[in-house]
Amino acid sequence: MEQLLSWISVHQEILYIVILMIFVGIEVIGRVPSVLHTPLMSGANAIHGVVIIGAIIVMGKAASSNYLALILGFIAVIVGTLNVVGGFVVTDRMLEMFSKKKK
Amino acid sequence: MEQLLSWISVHQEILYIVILMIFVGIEVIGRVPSVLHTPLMSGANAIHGVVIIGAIIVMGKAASSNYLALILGFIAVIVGTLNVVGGFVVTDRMLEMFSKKKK
Amino acid sequence: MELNLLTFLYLVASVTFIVGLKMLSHPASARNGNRVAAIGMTLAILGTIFLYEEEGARLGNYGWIFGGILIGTVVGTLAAKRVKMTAMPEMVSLFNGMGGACAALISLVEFDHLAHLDPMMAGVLLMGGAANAVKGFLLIIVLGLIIGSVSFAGSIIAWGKLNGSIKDFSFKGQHIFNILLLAVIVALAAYLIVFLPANAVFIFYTIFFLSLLYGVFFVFPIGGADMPVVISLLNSFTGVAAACGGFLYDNKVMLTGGILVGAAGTLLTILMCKAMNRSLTNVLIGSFGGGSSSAVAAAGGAVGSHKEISLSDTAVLMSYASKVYIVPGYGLAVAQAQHACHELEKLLESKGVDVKYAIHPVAGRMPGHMNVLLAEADVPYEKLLEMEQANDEFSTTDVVLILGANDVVNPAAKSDPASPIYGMPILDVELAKHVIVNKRSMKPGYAGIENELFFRPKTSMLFGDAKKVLQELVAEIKNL
Amino acid sequence: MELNLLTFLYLVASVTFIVGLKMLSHPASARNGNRVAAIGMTLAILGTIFLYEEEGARLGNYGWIFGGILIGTVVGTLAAKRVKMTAMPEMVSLFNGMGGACAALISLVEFDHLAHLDPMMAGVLLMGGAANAVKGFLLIIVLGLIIGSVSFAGSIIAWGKLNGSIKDFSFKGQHIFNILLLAVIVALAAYLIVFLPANAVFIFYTIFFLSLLYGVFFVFPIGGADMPVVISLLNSFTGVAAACGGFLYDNKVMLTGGILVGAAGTLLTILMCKAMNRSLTNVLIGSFGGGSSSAVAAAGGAVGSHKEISLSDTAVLMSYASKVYIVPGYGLAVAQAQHACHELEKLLESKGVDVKYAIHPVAGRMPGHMNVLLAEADVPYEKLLEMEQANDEFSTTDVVLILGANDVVNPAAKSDPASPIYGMPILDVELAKHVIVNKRSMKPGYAGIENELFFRPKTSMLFGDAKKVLQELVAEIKNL
Ligand SMILES: NC(=O)c1ccc[n+]([C@@H]2O[C@H](COP(=O)([O-])OP(=O)(O)OC[C@H]3O[C@@H](n4cnc5c(N)ncnc54)[C@H](OP(=O)(O)O)[C@@H]3O)[C@@H](O)[C@H]2O)c1
Ligand SMILES: NC(=O)c1ccc[n+]([C@@H]2O[C@H](COP(=O)([O-])OP(=O)(O)OC[C@H]3O[C@@H](n4cnc5c(N)ncnc54)[C@H](OP(=O)(O)O)[C@@H]3O)[C@@H](O)[C@H]2O)c1
Repeated sequence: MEQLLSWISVHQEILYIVILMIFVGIEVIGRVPSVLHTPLMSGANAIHGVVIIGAIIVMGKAASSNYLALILGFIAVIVGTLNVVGGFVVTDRMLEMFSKKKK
Repeated sequence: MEQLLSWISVHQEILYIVILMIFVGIEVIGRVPSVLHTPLMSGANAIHGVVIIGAIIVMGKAASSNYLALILGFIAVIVGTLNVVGGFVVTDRMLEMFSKKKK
Repeated sequence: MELNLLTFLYLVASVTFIVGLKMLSHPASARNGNRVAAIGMTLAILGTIFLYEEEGARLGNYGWIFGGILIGTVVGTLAAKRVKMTAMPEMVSLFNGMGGACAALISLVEFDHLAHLDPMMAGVLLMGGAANAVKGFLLIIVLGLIIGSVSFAGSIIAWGKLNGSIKDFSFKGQHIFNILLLAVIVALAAYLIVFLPANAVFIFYTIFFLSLLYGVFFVFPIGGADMPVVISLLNSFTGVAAACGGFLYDNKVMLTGGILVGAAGTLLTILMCKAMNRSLTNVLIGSFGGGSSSAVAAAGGAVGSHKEISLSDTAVLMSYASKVYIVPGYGLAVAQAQHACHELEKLLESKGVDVKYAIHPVAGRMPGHMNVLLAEADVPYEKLLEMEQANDEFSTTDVVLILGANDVVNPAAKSDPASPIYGMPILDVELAKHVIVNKRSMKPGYAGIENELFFRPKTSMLFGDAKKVLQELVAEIKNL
Repeated sequence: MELNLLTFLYLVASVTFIVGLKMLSHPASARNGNRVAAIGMTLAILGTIFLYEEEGARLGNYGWIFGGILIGTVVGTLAAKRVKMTAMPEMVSLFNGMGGACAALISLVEFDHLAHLDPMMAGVLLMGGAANAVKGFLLIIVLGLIIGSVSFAGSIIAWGKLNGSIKDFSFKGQHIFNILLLAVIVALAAYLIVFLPANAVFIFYTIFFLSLLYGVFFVFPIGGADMPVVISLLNSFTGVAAACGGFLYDNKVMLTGGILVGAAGTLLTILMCKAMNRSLTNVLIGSFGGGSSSAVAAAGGAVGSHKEISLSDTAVLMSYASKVYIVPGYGLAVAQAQHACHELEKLLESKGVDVKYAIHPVAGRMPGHMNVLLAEADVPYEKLLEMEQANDEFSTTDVVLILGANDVVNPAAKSDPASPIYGMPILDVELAKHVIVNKRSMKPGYAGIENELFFRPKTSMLFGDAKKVLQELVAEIKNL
């Protein structure tokens, strides 16, 4: 209990950020019309591609003798990029459909 | 410029909290029906009464010889409490009207 | 340990504020939302009193603290419980002013502390490269002072205007004066913070007084009916002032609570303006009220002649109708005629007439004004129809009785692009068979414009104070 | 300096993610929202590559990094550009899986680093009271590993199911097996973190493989048509996995971006279920698809006999109608008949028939499926009416042509409280004069239930593959 409280106290800023972000995430989505569900899912999918930053850090820190880290990191960078680039491009294509119809 | 960036960097957590809170504040209010404008204003009014915590700290820290601090602090505690208590009670009364009509 | 618990309590309180505010914005959960926030607030306050520590030292002066809280609680509760329904907006304004005052007082005391470090300590601090820290600290103190004072003074003026003890007052060039005043305040604050001059105390108090003055002049010229919008704006100011306190003490609950109200209050202010189909600048510069006479003149061309109806004719018309709609407006509130109105409604219902109320969202002088007013007279909720629903019903309605409403039934909002209320949705009372308008004269309402409806063939005027007319009407119908 | 700039860039990127997501949820701003988020992402990535420092050291291995990014960009862009409109959900699933894999790979490498500190360094760390820090670190690594792996494996299965290369597969007691599997994973993770056992590496890889296995078994039994919901859920998983990375590197943009998607994705999953009038548990346990036969049997009582209509009769009926509505459904997508459908529509229009489409929000197998499908065939946007609008129009419609839709026009949703789709709003096609249903057989649709509409007097069946039937219909009408 005491440990937990002190942990909370030490990490209070991060906790605030996480909690507020959860509220933001929920509120921002709240009013989406159902036609936009799929593009929204796809856009959110692209955003979590931010995990690629972790892959870049892993890759960039890997010692040139550490083959495991190099290879896994390289794959991580590739798949992460796939997530980001593919995600944004496919979302854009979906939304192109909608805007084309609008005009 | 450099100073600004380093300031941002040092206070990044607080900045995140402030920015996210602004988003939350805006999003949370977004869908309010106009009948609720006044109670909502009143409820928000009560919430900023949290400033009383500052008054309590001022008061509690004041040396017993520092009359200025004691007197101003005392007034601050009173007006702060007025804001909090009055705010919540008056909001509740307004909303009572609405709920009475609902049943 | 205690401090860690306090941090946790603050976190919980912040969350309750968010959740509470969210619940407050939905009718069904609003009341509980208010309670949730109140519980969080209680936690935060009690936690601060008993757990707060600074450099290992607990808070002292418990007597003063509890004394202040006791006084505040008793006075606040009594005031909030006693206030009449229709006086609630001014009460909110007063409480908001208290919050602003609290923030300003905190700044005063903290500045006093800072000033008493001088000259020795401060010199040391400044030498030690901590100058930036001191300046940052001072910046927050001064910000809290300015915003708190403006909010306090402005709220008090708003309160006075709403309860009628302060009259509108403006002079030519006041807006320019206001801007200049604000510029002086900002310049003084910048000078104080950047140069930390020797006469800092003097400058600080000058800023304080100018801020109070600015608050007064800021609210003075704004039309009394615009006060709800102004109060909402000042409300968000106080939120920001509270957030300054959060920076000052590195206190997360003050910071988050203050920012939350600052952001939500700003949006709410905008939403309120939108509901009245106006812009915030428009409200603040107050061109609306000021330009009223010219607007009347401009609309004058459309004016024809109106016809009156007698009380007995009205009585007959209404008792033999099968469906009657009542459109309440600001006049009903002014006349405090809600009880008489409810009596008329019950009487007609007992005669088999179907009576309902058509509630325009901005009828009256605050959002929900009509709902609150009629609820006070125990009018059942099912009888209150919102604008859209009511508009669907008017075509099958025999008589629409308009009680002290004007702008909300003005067809110019639909037909005249030059009208200041153009674009505002209105109640389409003209769809009904007969329209009876009760007001005291042919004078315009809030927007200061002529209402063509009064000259239309279907419309008859029933002049007089709403309460008096309603009482007589009830008597008349009983005698039929 | 560089690090401070990077912090600022991360802050900007976090804000773009929020703003982007917000814009994405409004039709008018959606496309720009996607771009805003993409710009923020680019800033964050470039910033990391060029500005990131750890203990004063910049990142190395630029060749590998740029190589990886180049490969990913080329492959990702090509894949995303080439994919057919209707195959987009599976593409999203694949990309989502890549994100999960990325998170899992990061955990693998970081664990490897941690493991190689052993035994000397780790011992020192553990002695030095830093045990808790190591455990916290390990907790995050393991969490990222589990969630990332589940998301990766699950997404690949979902992808395979959607493109048809993987078939549904389930065995009795699979749900219990799944729960047990999850329990084992959690137990192993707890053991690993709390006791830091000597065979940590072995346990870690066991957790890895079991998580992959869990991802597979989690998605396997779920009906193919529920995949969009599952993908959305896995999407939010990947968000949480990314947030773990944020904790690991104390990296705010990963943290906020991940949490944002985690929260938004969870809500989106729930909203998607709601649009289909189902609960998330219902989707995950898949009782829907499984219980289909019994549902059919139960509804069997209401079944009578249906009547068929010939192609030439249909041709005549439609050409001489003045108002025709087309209700597209999943069958139209399966048959890839959108172009043929557009052709029919143009042909009828040229004959003076007023042709529109009635789009049910959950027709097809993903939200917006019909919009995307018809847009591909260049059907103008004005011709697509949403359910509410269409329902207002049916009563003045001569012919409704249902192309491969079933559940979305099933009257049981309104009349039969026992039906699994009870409560779902449907298209009220029966208000029209004639209803023509095209499908290949009398088999039920997605919900696995009988459709009484097919047996109603107004309804005629036109059996056959949608594309073939439409082509023949066009030929027939031209020959009239
Ligand atoms: N609801 C809000 O939140 C809010 C806030 C601020 C402003 N407003 C604005 O206020 C206006 C509200 O429209 P409204 O139609 O309710 O009111 P209104 O347009 O202000 O008209 C009220 C009418 O009531 C009559 N009246 C005054 N005292 C009366 C009495 N004792 N007995 C009978 N009649 C009396 C007045 O005419 P006589 O003088 O001839 O009697 C006046 O024309 C809108 O323009 C709205 O934008 C609303
Ligand atoms: N939109 C979404 O987001 C989403 C996601 C998941 C699930 N769902 C669910 O999917 C259902 C959608 O309803 P729906 O009416 O569009 O589809 P449906 O109820 O699944 O019915 C589709 C019908 O199309 C027919 N069909 C199949 N292939 C065909 C072909 N080649 N030519 C002509 N007809 C063909 C089938 O009958 P035959 O076999 O006799 O030809 C089937 O009855 C709803 O229950 C909804 O809840 C929707």
